[in-house]
Amino acid sequence: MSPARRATIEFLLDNLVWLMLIVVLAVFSATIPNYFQFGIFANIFEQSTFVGVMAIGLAIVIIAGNLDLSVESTAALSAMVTGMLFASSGVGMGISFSPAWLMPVVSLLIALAVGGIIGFLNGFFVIRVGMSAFIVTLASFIWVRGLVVAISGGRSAQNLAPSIRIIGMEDILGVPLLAWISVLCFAIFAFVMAKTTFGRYITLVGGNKDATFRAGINSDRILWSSFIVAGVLAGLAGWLLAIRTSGATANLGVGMLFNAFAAVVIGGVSLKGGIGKLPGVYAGVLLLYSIHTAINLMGLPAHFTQMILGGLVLAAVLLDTFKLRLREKLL
Amino acid sequence: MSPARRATIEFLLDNLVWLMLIVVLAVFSATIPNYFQFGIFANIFEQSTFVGVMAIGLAIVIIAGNLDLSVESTAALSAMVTGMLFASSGVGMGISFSPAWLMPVVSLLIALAVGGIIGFLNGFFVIRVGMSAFIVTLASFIWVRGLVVAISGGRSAQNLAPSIRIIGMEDILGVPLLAWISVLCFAIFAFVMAKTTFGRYITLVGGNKDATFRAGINSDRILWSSFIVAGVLAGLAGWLLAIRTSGATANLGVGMLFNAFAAVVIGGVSLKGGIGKLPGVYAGVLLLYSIHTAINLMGLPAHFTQMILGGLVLAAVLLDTFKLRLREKLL
Amino acid sequence: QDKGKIYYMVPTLLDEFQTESVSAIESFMGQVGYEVETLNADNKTDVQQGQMDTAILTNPKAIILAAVDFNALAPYIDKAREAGVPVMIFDRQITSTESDFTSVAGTVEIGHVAAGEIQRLLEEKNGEVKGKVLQVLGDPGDPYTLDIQKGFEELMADYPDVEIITKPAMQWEASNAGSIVADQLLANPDIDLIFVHAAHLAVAAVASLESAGKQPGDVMLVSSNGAPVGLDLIRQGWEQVEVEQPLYAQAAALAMFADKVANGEELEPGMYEVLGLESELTIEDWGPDLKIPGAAITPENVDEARFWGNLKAPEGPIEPVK
Amino acid sequence: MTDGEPLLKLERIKKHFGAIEALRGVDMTVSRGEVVALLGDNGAGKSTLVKIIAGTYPPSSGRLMFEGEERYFASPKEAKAAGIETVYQDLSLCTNADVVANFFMGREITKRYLGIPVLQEREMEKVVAEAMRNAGTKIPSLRVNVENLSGGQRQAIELNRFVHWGGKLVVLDEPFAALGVEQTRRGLEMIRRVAAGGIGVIVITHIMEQAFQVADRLVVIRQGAVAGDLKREETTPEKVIDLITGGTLSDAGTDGDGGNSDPAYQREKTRL
Amino acid sequence: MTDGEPLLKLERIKKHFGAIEALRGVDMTVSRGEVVALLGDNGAGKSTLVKIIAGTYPPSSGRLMFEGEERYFASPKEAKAAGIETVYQDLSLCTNADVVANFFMGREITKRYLGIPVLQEREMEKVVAEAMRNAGTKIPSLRVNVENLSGGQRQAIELNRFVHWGGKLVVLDEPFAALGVEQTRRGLEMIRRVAAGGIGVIVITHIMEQAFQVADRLVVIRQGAVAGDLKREETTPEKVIDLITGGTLSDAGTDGDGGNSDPAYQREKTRL
Ligand SMILES: Nc1ncnc2c1ncn2[C@@H]1O[C@H](COP(=O)(O)OP(=O)(O)OP(=O)(O)O)[C@@H](O)[C@H]1O
Ligand SMILES: Nc1ncnc2c1ncn2[C@@H]1O[C@H](COP(=O)(O)OP(=O)(O)OP(=O)(O)O)[C@@H](O)[C@H]1O
Ligand SMILES: O[C@@H]1[C@@H](O)[C@H](O)OC[C@H]1O
Ligand SMILES: [Mg+2]
Ligand SMILES: [Mg+2]
Repeated sequence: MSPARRATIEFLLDNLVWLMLIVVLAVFSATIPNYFQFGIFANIFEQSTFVGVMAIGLAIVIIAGNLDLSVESTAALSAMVTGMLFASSGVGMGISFSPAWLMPVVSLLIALAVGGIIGFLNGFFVIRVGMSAFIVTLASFIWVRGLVVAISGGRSAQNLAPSIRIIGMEDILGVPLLAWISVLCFAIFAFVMAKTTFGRYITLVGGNKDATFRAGINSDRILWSSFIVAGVLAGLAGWLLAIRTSGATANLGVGMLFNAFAAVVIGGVSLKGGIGKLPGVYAGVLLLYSIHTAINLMGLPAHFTQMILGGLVLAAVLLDTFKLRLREKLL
Repeated sequence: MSPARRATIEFLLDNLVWLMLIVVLAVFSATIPNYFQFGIFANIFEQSTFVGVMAIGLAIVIIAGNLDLSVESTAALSAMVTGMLFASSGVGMGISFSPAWLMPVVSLLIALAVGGIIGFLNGFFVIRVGMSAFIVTLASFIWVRGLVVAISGGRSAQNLAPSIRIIGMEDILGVPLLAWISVLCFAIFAFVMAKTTFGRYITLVGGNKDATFRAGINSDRILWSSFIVAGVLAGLAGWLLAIRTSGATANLGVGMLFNAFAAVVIGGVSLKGGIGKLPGVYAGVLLLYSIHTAINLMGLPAHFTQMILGGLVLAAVLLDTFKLRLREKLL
Repeated sequence: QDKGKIYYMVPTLLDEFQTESVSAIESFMGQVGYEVETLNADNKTDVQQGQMDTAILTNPKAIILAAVDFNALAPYIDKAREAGVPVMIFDRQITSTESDFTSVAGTVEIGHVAAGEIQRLLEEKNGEVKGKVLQVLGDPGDPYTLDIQKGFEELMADYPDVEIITKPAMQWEASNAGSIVADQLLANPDIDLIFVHAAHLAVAAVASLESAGKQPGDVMLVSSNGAPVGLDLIRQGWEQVEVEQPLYAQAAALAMFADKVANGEELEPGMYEVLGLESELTIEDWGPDLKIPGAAITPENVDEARFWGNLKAPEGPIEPVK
Repeated sequence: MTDGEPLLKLERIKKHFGAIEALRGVDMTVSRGEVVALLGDNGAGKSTLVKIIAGTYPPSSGRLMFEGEERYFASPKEAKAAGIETVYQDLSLCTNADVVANFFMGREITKRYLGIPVLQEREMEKVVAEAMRNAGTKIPSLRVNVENLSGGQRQAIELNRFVHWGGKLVVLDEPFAALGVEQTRRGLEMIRRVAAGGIGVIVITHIMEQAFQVADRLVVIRQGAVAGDLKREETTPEKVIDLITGGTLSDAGTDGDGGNSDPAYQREKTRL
Repeated sequence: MTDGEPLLKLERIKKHFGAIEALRGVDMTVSRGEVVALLGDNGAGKSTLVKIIAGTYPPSSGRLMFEGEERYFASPKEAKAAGIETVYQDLSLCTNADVVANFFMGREITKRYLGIPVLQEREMEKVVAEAMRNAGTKIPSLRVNVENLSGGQRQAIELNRFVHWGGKLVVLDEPFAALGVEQTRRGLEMIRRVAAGGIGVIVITHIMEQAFQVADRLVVIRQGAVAGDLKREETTPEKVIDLITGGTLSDAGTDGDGGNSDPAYQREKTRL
């Protein structure tokens, strides 16, 4: 096989999920009425934002060799805090101050801090106490959602302050600002993971923690940072969710965890740790929401939605799995 | 340190979770009104049955180095199938035949088969196709629950045939028959895991799959069996659930997964695979339901129960984590 | 006066109806002399089954059950009653076994009320009952939403010119509802009206409408359960109708009949006034059943205190039924 | 020490991993009762060849003849069934299990009760204790998990378990790398004993002394191909080293007609 | 080659794991520019001692003096900061990363842009290529993941990376176990070169030739305690082997007054 041909195949395999995305979009566009229009693509873009941002953090934790099942609840908490502070109806307290541009900034910082604290706690139990990340973050998944119920009394907040809400209304080139925010996040973190020592260490720690420890890398700090980053990004996702919902409900975000995991895996991140690239994850998220949107448009009986979604996701992951075999076969 | 003293400490540490169970029961009995009565203990016993049976299979899959997130949905499916076939109202079709004693037998076999099939499919995707167990069983968690909704139309089946239902009504020594069933399951599988080659291979495969493969052990068959066993036991749990509920509902068993995982981890099974013993898992289940029952009796404000439950579970797992440190310190 | 303890089995606290029901029941029962302890099942059937088991052992005066699932708790109702603990059914009707008292608005009936209102709204807009309606369910596995759907579609069946598109928001999650609305607005730009099965779903629906550049009223919105957020949306003009579940009356009825139920007295069929609502008690196969009419909340009456969404629980002491 | 038809015959075995050609057509034989030392530089392809013989992975092309028949081993299980025992370079132990469980991995002693195979721990422990004693390896307790053992202790378990299973061909990939002086001596002795029993042995090592002490024949692999196949008596360590490194001392050919080089020089060089 | 105060001084170092006493009071010194071979049977406690020096785990009791001061290294990071470089027996590579990433693990070459440290891949690759060339190790591509490398190739990465970081004391735990003949020769040379630069070296090996070729002093550990501490010139391989195995050739004492044993016999024995 010629080196050039090999290189082409390598490239295609490395970017298989993007290829899949294109194929899937083409198929849906051709077969589902109303699918092929700019607005739908903009919707997919926008709907991917929340899980997308969450998935970045999740992917980082997973590449570092752990797991974070709490991102969904963390996002919900951050959304609820944002809603309670800055929405004016329901349980919203309608805090407001001027200048108006400070409102989004302050609310964002609070949301990120909320996420960061949960991430910190997860990190504490996993790294300092030495518990398994699975069980720690599973517990967080439960108690953080419980906290949402506790602080909101199970009620919702709505009418987010317009100065914050505006972020959910604006668009650039016809694509909602919210969507651009996730693109930006992906760009930044893809760079961090690929080009900086932090990213390098995340990968190395995920490959062999002992080796990095012996090499004098503060592997605990790296792991801890990964949890905090995941928390902060979940906080951001929650803030964005609150903006989109113009408030928050006690069960906001329920079910997103599954989507985030699916996206991460479809995107080529290995749950064993040490392997994965963020651009693939973004493609995974987009693929997933292309499917969701297709289901929303397809006119299926409601009873079957869940089965079909589960099946399609499995199929998407399956394709990614075949990558390995293809590589063996083709190269 | 004298060898005798060391042996005692070893023994206590090895059985720390039983110790914890006793302490917790004593504390609750002393502090919570109504807790100290035979009926409560029988209840704890009975409530532990479903998650207990499920947890056996889960533990086996985990010891073998994988994960099965689908057990909860599998149990729900098996319960729904049992309900739809043998319950007489709702979506139940009320099939019945004589002699009456055949009914429980046949329904049980069907339930086990349903579980076995899901387990087989999980095994297929993980072992044959080579996908990650986490994502495969997460997808099953979704689509199997989706299947429950699809076949039932989201409705429930009630009035299970009395000849089956009887199993939920009988008791031996005042303890419900259901509870004895889980005790029996634990006894059988504890023996299998500790004393037979199958159990040995599960542990070895969970420790180093490559090594067992090289040693000529059919590691794939072992793994596949573990998934099937988990499925079958989830099927059994579902059958028991249907008996308890006298039918089935579309959301039956939701949330059991968390409890099963918590029990397995509290019971000392390592999520990294290769480590764990079933008796500990049973203690973990009992501990968990002692806590659940305590919370029900404690008179806490309802909004906070979920948080508190999450916290208590975390605390229980925490104690298990300290075992390692204690061991280092004491020995 | 201390007549003893009553358990309230609340199915979840993830929605506002349930949350408010806890305070209403605790307060009304307190007024008639009972102490209420609430157990949250967090939407888990087996958890609620365990709670029933435990509660029975403490020998309470009665158990108020709002079942996670309409039917899965039937064996436990039997068990409680065998143990001498009367069971009152709240909000989620159970017809598969006998209980001591039932206080519900009726889910199918909510669908009926919604259908009536939606027919009116469509007629007002299009001159006759025709158009496109997007119906957003809570979760395809939840009989509560399925019953509303059933009631709604039963009455809409008479109007073939109304096209109903039905989508499930999975697990009653608001942002899922938002996505459905966003996508459907593109696929079916001519949607006249959106009917969501809970007020908190309406919040996300409105946010999506807003993002799509709609003004209040461009697309009509109907929701059920009458939560505070729904009433707010009516005030803002986004929502036209909220189908009220008479939470306070449902809860008050429990208190009114508590003594009789606890003492095992016979209940008289007939009409009763519950917080000013004419309600009918009938004796059904599943025991005494009190149906309290739900109401349509519109911009005209939205501020009335009787709607629980205004969160003004009636002060006046509840009078036990003699 | 060898008889007519070879026990194992490899023909033009190739193996590539993507663009990397690990083996570029290897021919080689092993006879019954013969010890063949497989030598070669780091990355030459020795372990790859071992894994192909052991059934761990298939060759990209080429034939493998075992006992005169063409065979294809789809898994180590099949190779084992045919009588091939392998000790891998990267150890194959389950560190979460104890010494006994590792020693008997896949061939546990069991007794059937009601048809159920029940492990006979006591019997197994006896066997292991005996084997470790013979190997000269001290292990604090046979019930300790392997993760707590030293490198040499681990290697001793793997090296010694194969003896108990008999087999027809034994393949040892750097089995002494972590062993102590005495343990290595006993290991070499054991190889000769095994071969004397009619079993074919392939042993990989980087230490010339070991190779020359134990082998009947030396096969040198360089960059994925056989660079020399020599009888021990007909070659010298420095010639072999030249073959390994591709050095310019070109009189060390594949024909095996070793010259008479200066023993002192030889010793000097091979000590490294 | 040594000067006044030792670089590293261990005093009565003990380590137990539960009931197992791995080290029972070890005293030992290493001076600047001195190469000490640490010898001992499998399970003697060598690697345990290495890990204590490297900061991987703390001793149960005893003192560690480094450059004349009592030190306690809570982690390898601290030991490294103090100038101790370690190559472990069980390799410490991240097999999911490529050769360059592993070589530079923890000391990447970066350039700051806006304060953000950005990896300089090209520069790093050059350094690694050079180091591997010098070591005589061929690796198909430096961008290949380590999991695809042979045992010797892996060991070469670890052995050679330490040279680049300088340090004051280098601890090598069986660094040549998987290396080829030529690579081992170069490795031994490198050790001498490093020591000549004033760095102290501890090297563990089971091959007497290697020890005698490179070491100034030989320390033998038996069952967790020092059984002998001898100058190279004053002892012989067979004496050392006796010390290691606890054999009865009791004239090999800790005092270092080696006898004149028969060189032929010695050679015979040490070849194993
Ligand atoms: N973490 C541990 N837990 C329990 N025992 C241990 C542990 N680590 C080492 N040991 C025991 O301590 C003793 C010394 O082990 P160590 O690895 O230091 O030996 P070594 O001299 O390096 O041997 P080798 O030459 O085989 O590498 C051994 O008996 C080993 O079983
Ligand atoms: N799975 C793999 N993928 C890619 N390359 C591989 C793989 N396995 C081995 N190689 C390459 O094949 C070549 C031969 O490797 P092999 O392990 O057979 O060498 P070896 O002769 O055993 O060396 P050593 O003496 O160091 O153990 C090496 O260059 C190695 O990098
Ligand atoms: O308001 C509804 C309530 O009546 C029902 O019981 O649960 C779902 C809620 O939305
Ligand atoms: Mg090799
Ligand atoms: Mg060692």
